[in-house]
Amino acid sequence: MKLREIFTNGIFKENPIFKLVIGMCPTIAVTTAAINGIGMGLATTFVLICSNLVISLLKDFIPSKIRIPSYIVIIATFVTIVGMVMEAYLPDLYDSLGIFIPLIVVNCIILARAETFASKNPPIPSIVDGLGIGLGFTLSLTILGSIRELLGAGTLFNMQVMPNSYEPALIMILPAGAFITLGLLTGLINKFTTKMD
Amino acid sequence: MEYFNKLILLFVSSALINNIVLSRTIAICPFLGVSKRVDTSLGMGMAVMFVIALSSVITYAVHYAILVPLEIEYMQVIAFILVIATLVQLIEMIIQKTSPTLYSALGVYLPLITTNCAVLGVAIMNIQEEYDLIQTLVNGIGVSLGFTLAIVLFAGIRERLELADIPEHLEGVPIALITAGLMSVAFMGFQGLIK
Amino acid sequence: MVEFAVSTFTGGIHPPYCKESTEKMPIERLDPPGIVSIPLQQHIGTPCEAVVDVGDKIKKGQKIGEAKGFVGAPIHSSVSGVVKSIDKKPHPTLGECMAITIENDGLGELDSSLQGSSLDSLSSHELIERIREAGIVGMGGAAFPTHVKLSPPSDKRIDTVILNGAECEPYLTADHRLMVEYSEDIIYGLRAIMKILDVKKAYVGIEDNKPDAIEAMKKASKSYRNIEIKVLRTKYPQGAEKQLIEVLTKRQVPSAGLPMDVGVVVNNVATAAAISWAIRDGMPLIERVVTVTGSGINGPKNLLIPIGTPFSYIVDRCGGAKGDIVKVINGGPMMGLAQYTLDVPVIKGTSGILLFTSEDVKIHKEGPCIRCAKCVEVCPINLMPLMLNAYSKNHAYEDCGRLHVLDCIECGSCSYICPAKKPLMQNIRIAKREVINMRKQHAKAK
Amino acid sequence: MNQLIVSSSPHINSDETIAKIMRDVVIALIPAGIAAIYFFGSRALLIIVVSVISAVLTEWFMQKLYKKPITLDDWSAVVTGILIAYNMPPTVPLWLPIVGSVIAIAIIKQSFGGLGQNFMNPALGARAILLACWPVRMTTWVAPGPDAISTATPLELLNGNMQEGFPTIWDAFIGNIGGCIGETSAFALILGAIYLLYRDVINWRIPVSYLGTVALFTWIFGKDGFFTGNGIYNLFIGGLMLGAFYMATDYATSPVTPKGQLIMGFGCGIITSIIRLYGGYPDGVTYAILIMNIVTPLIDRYTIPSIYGEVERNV
Amino acid sequence: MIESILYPILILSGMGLLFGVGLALAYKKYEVKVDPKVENVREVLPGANCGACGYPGCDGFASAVVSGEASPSGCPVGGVRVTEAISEILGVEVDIGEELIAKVLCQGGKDKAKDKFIYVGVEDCVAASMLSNGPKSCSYGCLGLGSCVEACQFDAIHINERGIAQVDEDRCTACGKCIDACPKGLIEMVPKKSLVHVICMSKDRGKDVRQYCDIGCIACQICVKACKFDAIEIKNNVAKIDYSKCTNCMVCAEKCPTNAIYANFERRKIAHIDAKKCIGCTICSQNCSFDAIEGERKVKHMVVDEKCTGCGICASKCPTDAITMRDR
Repeated sequence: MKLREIFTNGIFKENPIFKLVIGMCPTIAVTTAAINGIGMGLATTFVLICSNLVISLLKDFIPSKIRIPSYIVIIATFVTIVGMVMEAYLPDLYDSLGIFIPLIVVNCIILARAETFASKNPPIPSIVDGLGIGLGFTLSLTILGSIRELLGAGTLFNMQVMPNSYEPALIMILPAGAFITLGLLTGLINKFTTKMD
Repeated sequence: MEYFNKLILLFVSSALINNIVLSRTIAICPFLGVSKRVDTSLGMGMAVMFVIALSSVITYAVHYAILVPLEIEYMQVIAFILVIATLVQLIEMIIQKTSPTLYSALGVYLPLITTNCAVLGVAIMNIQEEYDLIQTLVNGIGVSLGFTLAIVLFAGIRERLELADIPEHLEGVPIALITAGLMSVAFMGFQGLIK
Repeated sequence: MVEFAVSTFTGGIHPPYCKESTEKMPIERLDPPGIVSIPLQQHIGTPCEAVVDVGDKIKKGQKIGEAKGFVGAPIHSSVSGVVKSIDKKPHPTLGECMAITIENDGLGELDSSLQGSSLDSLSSHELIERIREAGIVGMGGAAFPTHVKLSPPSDKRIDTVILNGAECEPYLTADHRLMVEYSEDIIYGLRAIMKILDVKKAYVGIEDNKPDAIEAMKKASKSYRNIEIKVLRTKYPQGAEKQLIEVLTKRQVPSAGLPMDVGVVVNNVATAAAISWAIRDGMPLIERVVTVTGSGINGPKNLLIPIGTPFSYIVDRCGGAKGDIVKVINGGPMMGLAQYTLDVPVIKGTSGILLFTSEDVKIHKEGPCIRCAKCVEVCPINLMPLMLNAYSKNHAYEDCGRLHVLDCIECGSCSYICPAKKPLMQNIRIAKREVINMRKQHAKAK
Repeated sequence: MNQLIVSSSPHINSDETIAKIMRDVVIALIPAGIAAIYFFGSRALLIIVVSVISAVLTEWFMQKLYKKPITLDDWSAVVTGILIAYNMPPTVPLWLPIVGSVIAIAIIKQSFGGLGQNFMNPALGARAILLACWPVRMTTWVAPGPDAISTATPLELLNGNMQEGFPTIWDAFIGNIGGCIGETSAFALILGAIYLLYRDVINWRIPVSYLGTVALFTWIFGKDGFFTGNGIYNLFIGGLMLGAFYMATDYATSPVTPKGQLIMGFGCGIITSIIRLYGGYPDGVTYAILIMNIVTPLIDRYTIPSIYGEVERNV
Repeated sequence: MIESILYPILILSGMGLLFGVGLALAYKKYEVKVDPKVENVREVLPGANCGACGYPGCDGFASAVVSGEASPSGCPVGGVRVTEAISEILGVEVDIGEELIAKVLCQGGKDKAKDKFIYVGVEDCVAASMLSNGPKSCSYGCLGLGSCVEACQFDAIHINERGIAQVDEDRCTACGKCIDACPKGLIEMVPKKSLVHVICMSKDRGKDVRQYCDIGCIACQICVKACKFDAIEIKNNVAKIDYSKCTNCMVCAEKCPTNAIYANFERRKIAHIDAKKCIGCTICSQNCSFDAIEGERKVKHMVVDEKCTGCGICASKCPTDAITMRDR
């Protein structure tokens, strides 16, 4: 597979949210605003790229019986680094993402890519795969975050967009709103993509 | 007595009001994945309960016995996930050996408990909220009961949805998410039970 | 008549009974047609073997088909004449079946070997033999051989005999008229059954919409203190065996069990009448009372019809068809079978012939199940018809089995009541068939 | 003779239809509507009309969208529309019932396959969502009468540790109190319920067990200690009557087994009472029914009645 | 400074070592032996979990194959490729059977066969067949209500515009689900390469068949006489082709008076003699049942195109391999 293909594959064909439906917890939880979506997405992308690289490099040295714990330790290391960096430079974002920063460790996307891609491919494609999947994830999170922010607060990236007379629908920034919006969005995308096939 | 009341409130809060799935939106993956049949989801719930109860206690010990004295709290995530991963693998081996039926019912999802955010999430929350050991245990059981409740109710609804003619493009994940959303709406009713 | 009906069973429905047009019509004897065609199989099981050949000259009442095995009843000619053919013919319940076609010579000569007798002069063993030889079967519909019913295995203690005069099916009045006009014969037959089974207690259950039948039966049974005429509340399916037993004896037949498991044997009133004729006159079962009615018939009647008479002949003799016939039913509207041709003959289990015009047959559009649970409420067996229907449609037959689909008595109450007009009964029938097949295969695999 | 029709027995059907059932529900809801107009004026009528029209239009649109047969003639969208209106305070702007109807029909009902296949009561689900979206709009009450003076509902009064200012039980019974437009008049609702019971559209199990549980529970756990609560008073206030007779009994979202229906009523009663006594919302009827809607599939699963003759065999 | 690096490393490696040893011990104690062959077989299976093999999913089939319960060719979905792969793993040589395909053996559509009544009820063949054998006057005919369509997981069977089920040959995997679904038993597995089929299952007598259907087998024996290879016999009033003897000559289909025998004439072959290789031995012309090869001894033979039926006997008999069977 060409690198370009690997890259676009992560964004469209194997979009982790809309196509593979994994990594749901942060998707539902942190997308109350578009900026949170981007922050979470980029943090995950960073971890994904690094862990994919390391695992791809180490794949021949890790015995298959203990590969899962090993992967997780590797992932956890990078998550800790991301957490520290964010806390230092982006304290507001760090606070609003809260417990979901450490929980990146157990985001199925990262482990899934490690298992299905990085452990079978050389480092360069693994990095590209991490980038593609990560950006696909970020994109989905941002879209979801934008919709929820727009309807739930009337703003987009904290700027007032909706007219002042608009009364924000608070449910959109509650978990229930996230579930329903994501469900409808996935349904819409399903309809769209099946038509294309 | 007051302490006991506090424990009860903590339990109600972690099981219903701040339901881990429907309100805190943690552990969505197994919630969506293992909820096709009531029986399996019940088994999954039990497995999670077992793992969470055990891991909360062990991570509690690891935190206060190793990380704090050595002043390396920043190692929390790595240390906890290591403990949890080991624990789950151990349980998996034991179940596979002792109860093949349970193993085949839960199938691929046993290793997935490792990546069940609830387990790590509860461990970290316990430390953040500065619970003592008993509170840790109560919280762990409350959370996992809440998880089991949510997933079993969800599975009940999904079994019924199997017989419904849902619009084609909403079948599967989309309708499951909408269902979860509506469940979350209903669970809002528990809000404010503890003032 | 001031008498309160006994308490009723749970579930059930109240369809419009539509019995007015025939309940006052006395039973008329139908003159035999020129040609009768008598199927060699009258009930589920192995067909009879023909004991006559094409060209044979036979007499009325002569045995023309011999049963194979114990669970079978012989078949007799209902006319005198010549055997024209033995071949496949349409059959009202089996679709197609081998049948003996006889050309009636119009003489009505009786077989000379038929000898009358009396109840007192025959032993119970001889009685059973006589019933078997007369080819008597249950005349309520399923046509199960009566002599088998009357020979329970020795480990079953029978203490009660029930005669079923409920006739809960709408439209049908054949049993009703029989009870009014032949009550003596019915009681005679009942006494024969009691003698055979050595039973001291007998009930006759009659729904309270037939006061004249109740009166007649009471009169006929007055001198027999161990025979009790019981008034039943009018409700469908009051005449279903299990429901009748529960109402009259407060005993519940176990799931997958038979009435004899609770010490009861149930027979239809028409069967009892046939038994009395077999004993007193030696007459085999060659004719039966049939209600011919429905909006599509000019002259609705209760007729005593020779077995093997084609429906078309009967319709002619009832003033012919009226209007645009869209449905012909063998039996009652709840459990009867729709026919695709009038060429089918009356068989031993035919209790009614209904001709429906488009006025009676409404083809409903099926709507979505709204889970109103009315089917759950009316099911006399406490099944969950809505779930069985949904599972059956999804081919989830194992779930159907788990929900006891095999206990369904196919009364059709669920389909009747359903506001969404779902074909619950049909889907349940499919599920029953598939579950039985599945279990058979399972047993074979083992 | 032309070709005959052959079909499986039974060959006759009752003349009961879905449309007739739904129409009966609409008829039963009329007295409450009249009471609403009497107490809250033409605004109530307007809300009802807007809500019904938007519900019907949404149903039509969704069925077109999903290429399903159009079944507006089954009256079910009308019922949903009326119930949504009845669950609105009289002060709401008109766009609120429209949004509510769209949510109820498009998301809660048609997404799951339409009539009979939704697991949650559309009207109540929509109400809960609106309550989460615009809590102030959904809880601004006025006293009955032409002046539209803002007031608190009796339930809010109960929760606010007030000793006085309660409407009399008679006012609560006939509906001369603040609250959603369709829920205040217990009298009108009971009138309609009697009609539904008479027409065999609903049965007694859910309403009786629901109301009984609430009365008993609120009596036992009174504010001033055990057995001091006013159970009867609790029956007539809030959305209890509307919920117990018209929404907890919703066919699609309540159990089909007799035992299950009793459990449904009991569960609703317990949750309603708990939320009323200890919860964050003044009235728990909406959430109690929604939560029991969620539990319904499991209740059905575990309360399948033992079939005829089964017990004896086990003995 | 050293401590802040040393401690984490020590702790981590200490924990890692401890858990590693623990896991290793536990592994020893709780080891479950999974035959590696099972895993290998599972790998090559399609993973559709369709159950067509009769085992609970691909996992079930894999262990059944390894334990010898199931044949390596038991996965109908995977076809030859999977069979070969499994055989390789098991180290067994299997005789790869002929590729099969499902065939609906009725062509009595709406225009050919009459209905005896109007069926009202559940749209399902099983349901309809429970009522007087279904609405079709021929009690052996296809009811066209689509029970087989629903049973097929590969979307390979459809009801055609004439109301008869039809198999899409490209999609059919010969899993056999439709065979079980058809209440009339009208679907059979036939060799994929066979081009001639008797498309009727009616066991009625010819007289009755004529009454019910314009295109049914009336057991007239014409095909039996026409077949030069003894490949057809009449059994239970219906012609039956022995596919092991059939040469796809299609003569029976030409002769059949009711068109109950169908042949794909478009794919009929024709013999071609390579003039360079032909030695004029006349073996071919002697063996040809249709007088389709002309030529004297020692003279190059010629195929009479109009007479050749493409049966291929000549090609199999030619000692110099001069004859090839070609598409027309």
